[in-house]
Amino acid sequence: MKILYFASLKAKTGIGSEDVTPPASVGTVADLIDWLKGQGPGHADAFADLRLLRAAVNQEHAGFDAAIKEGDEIAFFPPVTGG
Amino acid sequence: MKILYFASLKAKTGIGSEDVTPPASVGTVADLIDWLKGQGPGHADAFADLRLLRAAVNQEHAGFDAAIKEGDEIAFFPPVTGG
Amino acid sequence: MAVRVQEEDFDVGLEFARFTEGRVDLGGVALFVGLVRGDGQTVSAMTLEHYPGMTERQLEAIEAEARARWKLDDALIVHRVGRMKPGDRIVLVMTGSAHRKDSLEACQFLIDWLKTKAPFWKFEEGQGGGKWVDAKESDDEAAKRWGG
Amino acid sequence: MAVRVQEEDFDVGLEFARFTEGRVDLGGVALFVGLVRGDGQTVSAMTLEHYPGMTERQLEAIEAEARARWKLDDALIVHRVGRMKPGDRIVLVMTGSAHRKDSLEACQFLIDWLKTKAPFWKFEEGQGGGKWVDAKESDDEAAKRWGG
Repeated sequence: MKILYFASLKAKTGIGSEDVTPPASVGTVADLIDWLKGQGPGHADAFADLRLLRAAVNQEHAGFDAAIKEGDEIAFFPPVTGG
Repeated sequence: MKILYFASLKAKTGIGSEDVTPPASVGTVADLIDWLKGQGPGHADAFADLRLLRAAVNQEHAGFDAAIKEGDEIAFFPPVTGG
Repeated sequence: MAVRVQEEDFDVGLEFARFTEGRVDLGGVALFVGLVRGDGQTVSAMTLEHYPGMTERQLEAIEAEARARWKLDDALIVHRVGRMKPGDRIVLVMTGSAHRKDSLEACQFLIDWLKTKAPFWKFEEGQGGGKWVDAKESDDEAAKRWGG
Repeated sequence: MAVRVQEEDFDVGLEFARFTEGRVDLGGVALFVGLVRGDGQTVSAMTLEHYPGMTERQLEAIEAEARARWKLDDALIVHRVGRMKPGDRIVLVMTGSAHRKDSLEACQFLIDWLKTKAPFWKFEEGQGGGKWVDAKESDDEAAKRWGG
């Protein structure tokens, strides 16, 4: 599963992308967030305030209840701020 | 009093402008129209359908009840058709 | 703020460059360019007549009205008169503001107003000769949106 | 119909010339150009980051939505990414239609949508260092007008 981070999320995690293999119990974006939070202090910081977190699954905006599976591209970012 | 004609009004009267001296009883645009109607067949044709007639007094849109006086510039034209 | 009525064509890129040159206060610039539409058969050319003097007064009044309604940092109206062919540029409206909403709404207001209030008359030439174009009700409706 | 995301600047005059060249079906072309605003003190530069791949998909979806809602003969979106200074051009939206109303409304729709839905994030540099800009509620309100 490929995870992408943009803008302040990238700054907080310290990485632009990572390949992860979460446990089989991770079936939604919300599950993934819970699991990623435990991956280090940067990740904990990035996912501390979910009100300012947005997600996309395979390049489409997605809610936290969206289902995810192996091979998906999941992106996390703050609300967009346009040009 | 200077009278100007534009677009189809110019085509009907056959002139772009004329200097006229109507009688003292002509005090409004409507009076002027009535008087101009009698100035020839082109003028009669130009003022035959008042629904499609618009007027300006001294370069400002004006109703037919607008007062006019010696020295004024009165223009007649159809509804504007923009660019 | 400027208003021009001219026979010559205008250059959109040049007008935009002049409008924005050296400025850092504009967040958005909205432009509208009106063109002569025609299929080459029914309309081969058109001529715009105007009322010199009144046209400029009207355009300046319209521009002042837009400045009163929206926060505009700058505005430009260039309107051509004379004979034009399909594809030719007729009118340019450009508005600049700190915020995009003001520039866009003011631009729409100005072109709606121009089309319905400014003393321009259109003569169209086609296969069957030429005729003065009648006013369209839809244009009046557009201007009424703004309480005009 | 075209969508471009690029680091290079764009030329408004050139884009307009290409857009309208040889056409006689366009009665109106509406343009919006977004610029970097700054007083030279609080914001010295900004950097736009985007989500490559998703950006293009989103822009194409937005453009298709505009084509479905209005009678558009053509549309163009050019959006820059990377580091820009006050006064620089950021985004160009251009819409062409037989009628001015369609071109103007579609242009406004596209830029509202772009500002609120497209995956762009703005990093501003100023005297006190740099920071990622927070989303503004007013932008969401503008997009809601269109039921977005």
